[in-house]
Amino acid sequence: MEQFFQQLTNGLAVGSIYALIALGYTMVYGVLKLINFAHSDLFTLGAYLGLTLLSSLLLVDRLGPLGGALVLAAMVMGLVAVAGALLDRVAYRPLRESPRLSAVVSALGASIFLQNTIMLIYGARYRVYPPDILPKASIHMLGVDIPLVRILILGASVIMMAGLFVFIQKTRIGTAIRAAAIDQGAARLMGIDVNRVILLVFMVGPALGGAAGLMVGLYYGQINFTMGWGYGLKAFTAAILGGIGNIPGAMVGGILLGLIESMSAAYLSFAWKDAIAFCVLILILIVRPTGLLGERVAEKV
Amino acid sequence: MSLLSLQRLTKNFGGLTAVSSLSFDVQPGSIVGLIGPNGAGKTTVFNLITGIYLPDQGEIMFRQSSILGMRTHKIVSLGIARTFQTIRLFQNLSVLENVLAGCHCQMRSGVLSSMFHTRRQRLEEREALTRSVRALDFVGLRAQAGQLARNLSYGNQRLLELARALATGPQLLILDEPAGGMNEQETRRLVALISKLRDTGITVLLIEHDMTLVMRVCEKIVVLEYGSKIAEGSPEAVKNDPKVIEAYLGTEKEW
Amino acid sequence: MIRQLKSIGIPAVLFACLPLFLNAYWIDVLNSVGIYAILGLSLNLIVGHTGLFNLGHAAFYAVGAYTAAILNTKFQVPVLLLIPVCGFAAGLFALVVSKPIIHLRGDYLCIVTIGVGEIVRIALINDVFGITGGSNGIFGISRPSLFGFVIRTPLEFFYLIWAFAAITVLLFHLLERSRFGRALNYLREDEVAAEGSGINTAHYKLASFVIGAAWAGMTGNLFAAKMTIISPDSFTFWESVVMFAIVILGGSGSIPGVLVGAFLIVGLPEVFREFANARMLVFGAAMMVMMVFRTQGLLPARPRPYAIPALPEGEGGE
Amino acid sequence: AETVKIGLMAPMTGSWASEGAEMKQVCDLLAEQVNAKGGVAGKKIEVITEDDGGVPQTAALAAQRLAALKVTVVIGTYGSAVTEASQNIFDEQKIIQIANGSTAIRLTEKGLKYFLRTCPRDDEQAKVAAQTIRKLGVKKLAILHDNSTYAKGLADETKGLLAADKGVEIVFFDALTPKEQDYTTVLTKMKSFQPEMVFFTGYYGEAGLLLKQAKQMNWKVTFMGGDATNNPDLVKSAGKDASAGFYFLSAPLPKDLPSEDAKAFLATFTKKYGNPPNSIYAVLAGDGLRVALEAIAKTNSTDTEKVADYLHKNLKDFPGLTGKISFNDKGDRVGEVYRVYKVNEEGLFILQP
Amino acid sequence: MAFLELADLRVKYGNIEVIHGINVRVEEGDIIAILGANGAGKSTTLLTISGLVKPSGGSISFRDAPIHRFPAHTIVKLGIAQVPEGRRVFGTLTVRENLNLGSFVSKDKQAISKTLAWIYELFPILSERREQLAGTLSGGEQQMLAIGRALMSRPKILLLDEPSLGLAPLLVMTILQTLREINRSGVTIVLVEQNARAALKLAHRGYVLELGNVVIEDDSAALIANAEVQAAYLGGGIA
Ligand SMILES: Nc1ncnc2c1ncn2[C@@H]1O[C@H](COP(=O)(O)OP(=O)(O)OP(=O)(O)O)[C@@H](O)[C@H]1O
Ligand SMILES: Nc1ncnc2c1ncn2[C@@H]1O[C@H](COP(=O)(O)OP(=O)(O)OP(=O)(O)O)[C@@H](O)[C@H]1O
Ligand SMILES: [Mg+2]
Ligand SMILES: [Mg+2]
Repeated sequence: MEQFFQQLTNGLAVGSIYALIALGYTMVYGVLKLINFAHSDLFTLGAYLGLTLLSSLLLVDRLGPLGGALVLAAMVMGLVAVAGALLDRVAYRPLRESPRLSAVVSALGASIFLQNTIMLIYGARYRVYPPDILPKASIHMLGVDIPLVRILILGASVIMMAGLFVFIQKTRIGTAIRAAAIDQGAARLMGIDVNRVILLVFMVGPALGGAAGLMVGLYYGQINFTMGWGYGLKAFTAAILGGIGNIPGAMVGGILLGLIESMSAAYLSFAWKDAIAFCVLILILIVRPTGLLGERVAEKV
Repeated sequence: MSLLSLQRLTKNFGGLTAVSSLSFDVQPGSIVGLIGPNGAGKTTVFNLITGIYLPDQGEIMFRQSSILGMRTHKIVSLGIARTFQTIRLFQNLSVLENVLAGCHCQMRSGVLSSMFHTRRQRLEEREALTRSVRALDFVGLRAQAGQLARNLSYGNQRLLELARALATGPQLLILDEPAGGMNEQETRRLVALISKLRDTGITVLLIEHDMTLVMRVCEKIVVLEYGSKIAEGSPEAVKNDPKVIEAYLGTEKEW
Repeated sequence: MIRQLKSIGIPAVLFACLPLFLNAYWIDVLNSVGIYAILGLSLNLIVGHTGLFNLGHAAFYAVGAYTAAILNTKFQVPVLLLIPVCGFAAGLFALVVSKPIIHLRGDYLCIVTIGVGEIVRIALINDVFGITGGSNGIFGISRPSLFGFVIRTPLEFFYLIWAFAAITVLLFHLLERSRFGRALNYLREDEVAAEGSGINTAHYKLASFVIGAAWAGMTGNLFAAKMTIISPDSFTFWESVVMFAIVILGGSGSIPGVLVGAFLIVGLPEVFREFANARMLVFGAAMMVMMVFRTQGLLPARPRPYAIPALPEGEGGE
Repeated sequence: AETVKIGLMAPMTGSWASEGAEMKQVCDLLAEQVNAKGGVAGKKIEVITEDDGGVPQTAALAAQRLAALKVTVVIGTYGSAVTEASQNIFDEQKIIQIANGSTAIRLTEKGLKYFLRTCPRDDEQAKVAAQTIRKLGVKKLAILHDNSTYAKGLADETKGLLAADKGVEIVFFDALTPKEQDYTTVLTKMKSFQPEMVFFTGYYGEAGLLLKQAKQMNWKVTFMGGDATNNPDLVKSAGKDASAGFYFLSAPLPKDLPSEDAKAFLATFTKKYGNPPNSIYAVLAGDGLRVALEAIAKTNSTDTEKVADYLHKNLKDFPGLTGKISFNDKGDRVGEVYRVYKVNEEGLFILQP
Repeated sequence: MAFLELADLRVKYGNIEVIHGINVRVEEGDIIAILGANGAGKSTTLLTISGLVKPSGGSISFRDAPIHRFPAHTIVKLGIAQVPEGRRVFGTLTVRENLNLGSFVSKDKQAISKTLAWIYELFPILSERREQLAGTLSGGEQQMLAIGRALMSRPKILLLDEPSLGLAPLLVMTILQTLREINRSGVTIVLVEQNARAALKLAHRGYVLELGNVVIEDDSAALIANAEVQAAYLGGGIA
């Protein structure tokens, strides 16, 4: 039983990171119907920028752990948002009117480019965050120790998800974003500046990815230029599992995927855990073809 | 013997009853109009006939046998072809290829004969081409055969949909607002086309809000409101039915 | 007909003479290009023609390669004889896995194909059924032989691989210009309208998946024969991505496009070798730039030509 | 002037790019030193690096490319599957290949005349691993690999050696997915089996995370790693307190070699690149280059047949950077190479007696 | 001083010119009807005014200021709204969200809710279905939504591309009457209609487009009387 709870918290921890990255995927997908493969590398970029800023600005020494982390997060998110906007300008905007899959290939190219840029700048070796930035405290519950950091990460994911949800569903700009997602021409006729809307999306999505990268760096301490691919694939899976384009879906998908992984690793086989996770995904999609909280289908003939 | 017979057909969407216990028959060789206010359930009826939706209740008989639950393509190959209210062409393919799609269900060649272009395959292909060009000719789009469908104007796209439906070699043609987006002259041409179709033995069931057209070509009219039939009969009778006037036609007021 | 012969035949003959002027390395690069070209063509059927977003094509490639490797090493069946068997195995596998999922739309299908690819790779690594050799893979696959002539040098493989590629091009070209090929395009464009025109969309989706997979399986055979060892490393998600990029970059639905795509995607990293460890960076940038400047792909599909028959007078019209 | 062409096939891009980069640094430096002394057999040497991307297909192309450049010897490469994709190409062209990181047993079981390696085989290492496990008195052992050819091979071999042994029970045997970051799941699972030691046969990156996360979980268990965990970065990522007490197997570190050569080389390397080599495999690549040059010098020829013969038969106890080097008929390095190291409180690697 | 003026407007799709230099003048408070056969370029003209299609030559000015280089969203802000051909409602948004988007450019909350109430009054079915996804509405319902959505911006000029398309006869009359009312309240209207008779009855002036050229331009009364127009566009007459 103790093992079960322990694995539950393990799954939640991984899942909340998947969820955070998945939010960025879903956000961009929702508007452009584009799987932004470079998202995973923006995530990596976030981790590396965090490391650079941390060691060069001595934020923690100056502002204490919590203040330092918050300022750091803001800076990383800002920088990654700019990178996202640049990426959109260079790699995606010229492809707005062209077939959807062309943009996917451009995204793949961007991903390769970014990943190798990071490698050339920071080197191919693992890089390590300075130790002991985050508090070590933990809470004892149901017979297991839950590090405070894990709760913080989960909390941060939930807060970002909720914020994003309200932003997209309830605000004027959010509705405009969704309209642009459906029919850009018609959205223009409503007076929506579609390019600005997309730019916004390409700042918010990557910023979330950057934040996730920073969290991974702070929490796990070890980062590598290829780490985005694995996380990215998982997060993309999570986004689909929840129903791509759907913000709570990304959250649910992420957490669920984390849990599936940890449970199948614990009770079946570790080596097969990813395969099992994919099998579950496929089964779910067979039953619910548009994911758990799938998009509202409104195709009428 | 009716060609198509709907029996107590019902379709709900969530809490909304779009079609409610609807029955009517279509006689072979006739032109039947289905009219009614917006949202009355007309398009839904078409979707039920062509198997896009499954009715919650009722029966659909085509040539005396049930087509309930069949997949759309099967129904098409049995002889029911349709056009769509919101145009659904293969936008990035040529006009000719759009019509060739209609010929598909009358062709037989499979993967292997397609891969090796057997003699029979080539013969069949030539036949299909001829038939397609004929259909294009019929609607007057032959000159545009090589253009991309998406570059046609709205009215011509409607005609192309008609040609594609014709190419399937239907016995029953169901048209959802075929005159939408056409001006009066074009509508008149369409009326002529539809009459000519009937003369070649094709039965037509159509939805239309252009009363000129409906009154001119239809032999029988079925009127729907809120999913139920409120009137059925000859154009004359329907036109003067107070229920229909109240629900749909309105008292004709001069402008 | 004569013009066609000229426009295809002459370049083909020139290409066939090309290896006589190249060293083994460049010939081997061409061999790689050839294998990816066939893979690209097979994926093109699924992605380009049918519009199914498949990012797990490597799975079928792997099934073919492993079928060849296992039957060859365990039962000493000559590799080339196994080509149809590999195609059959991969096709069957595709049929079984895609049947329940083929109705999924767009990106949902995409993730499922990625998933299938990953499941296959993980199964191979974990030595499923004890026959795949785990992460070591399978080694000692015998060299292929044709009529007693053993194929071993890159030059000999060049002719084997490109002959197969040529057959593929021809057959797929014919397939494209047929009822079958058109049906795939219809359902790519609009599934509801295709179904409404009397096309059995489910059937054609499956058929295109199965044929594409079978072809990838046969290519897997060639790959196994060429490498003589295979391991799960050769069938990663990255491989699927490469095949996908070949199709889209070259020109979705266009055979010449896919060929050009294969040359670029496989060839460019080789050309960029002088950039040393920046070569993938340059490659990624090149991929973006090409896509941005040729958004439809380098050689987009051209409309099929039709000889419009003359109708007898008085027919049609008003 | 004519040069002796030496190929270096290494992963310069992809997941193992850091290994490749260091292999290149080592070989370039050695070549520089040798050329400064006038080269070998009267000729300057030239090291040509080709990227294998850590992928078999790319490796096959890299091999063709090196072969086309008519190199005499190829050093490399890292992964076993990658090496395997190139073996036949070199062998058919009579080019000597000296692998530095490919430890899979079967590579030398094919009877290829021109293939040698400076790294020991998995079974060598497994022997030492089993010995150490017994010596430390471990009763319940967990073995964890990462499903790579190398790690799986080492794990399987060790398991096989211990299977006959009644004293050691293997309570857990599974693989983790490399390049992930959260291994608490697998740690939690292993912990439930209560092993006394975890033998992790994968690479240092994952090992560092395992140590760190075990510590976070308050799980006090002894960890031991294979030679792929021999990398100072391990201590960096796990932290000093988490890595203290970690055992690993490795060829002797340069600092522990009596050879002056090694010490001197190490010093020059550190001066030139700012840090000592992290990876033992990079140093093994250097040894590959050094034995090759030795054989060319001694036979005074670049005839690969002669050179290969010399390496197999006449090269005895050559003072390598990683210890004495001789090869057997198969091309495997003979002699016990492996040592046991333990990480101390300061994060230093201490040779165990 | 025209309110909206197209001067020598030319439009190309790719290399093909489909509008060959047309001149159209719209005065404030006018109702202008544009007639023409299929493919004449009516929709293209409206799209060009709205900025969704860029002209290849000529100019468009609104209150004497050129606007043809402005992006589409700016043109909406100036007060030019359009009911596009084919409705183009946002299918996966609800009816209410669609209407809200119509007032995207306006900030005055009170005015917005007043307009919304008015539209619900105009099309009661929309009020009934306010939470339904627009994509599942019937064709006619979608058309009402498209009109309602355009009205939500309280435009100065309303461009309508076949607003009666797919509407039941009863509703066509209602809508045309509504348009007249809207016009009386000060909105200028440019109407593309296939139902030429009704359109001309409503309009003050009309243009007839053929193959991208304006061939006739006159008061509507004169157009109705015009033999050519009668033959081509008014032939049948409403039964
Ligand atoms: N998939 C669906 N989900 C929910 N409601 C639907 C769906 N399809 C149709 N409806 C509703 O059912 C009713 C009937 O729709 P239908 O399209 O059949 O109307 P119609 O008679 O064709 O109208 P029109 O003349 O305007 O095209 C409408 O109120 C519509 O909103
Ligand atoms: N996107 C496009 N690309 C190329 N050609 C186009 C495009 N849209 C329209 N056309 C062509 O431009 C011409 C004018 O089209 P437009 O849609 O403006 O006509 P219309 O007068 O609105 O016709 P309808 O009454 O049928 O709607 C037509 O010949 C049409 O084929
Ligand atoms: Mg309808
Ligand atoms: Mg139009």
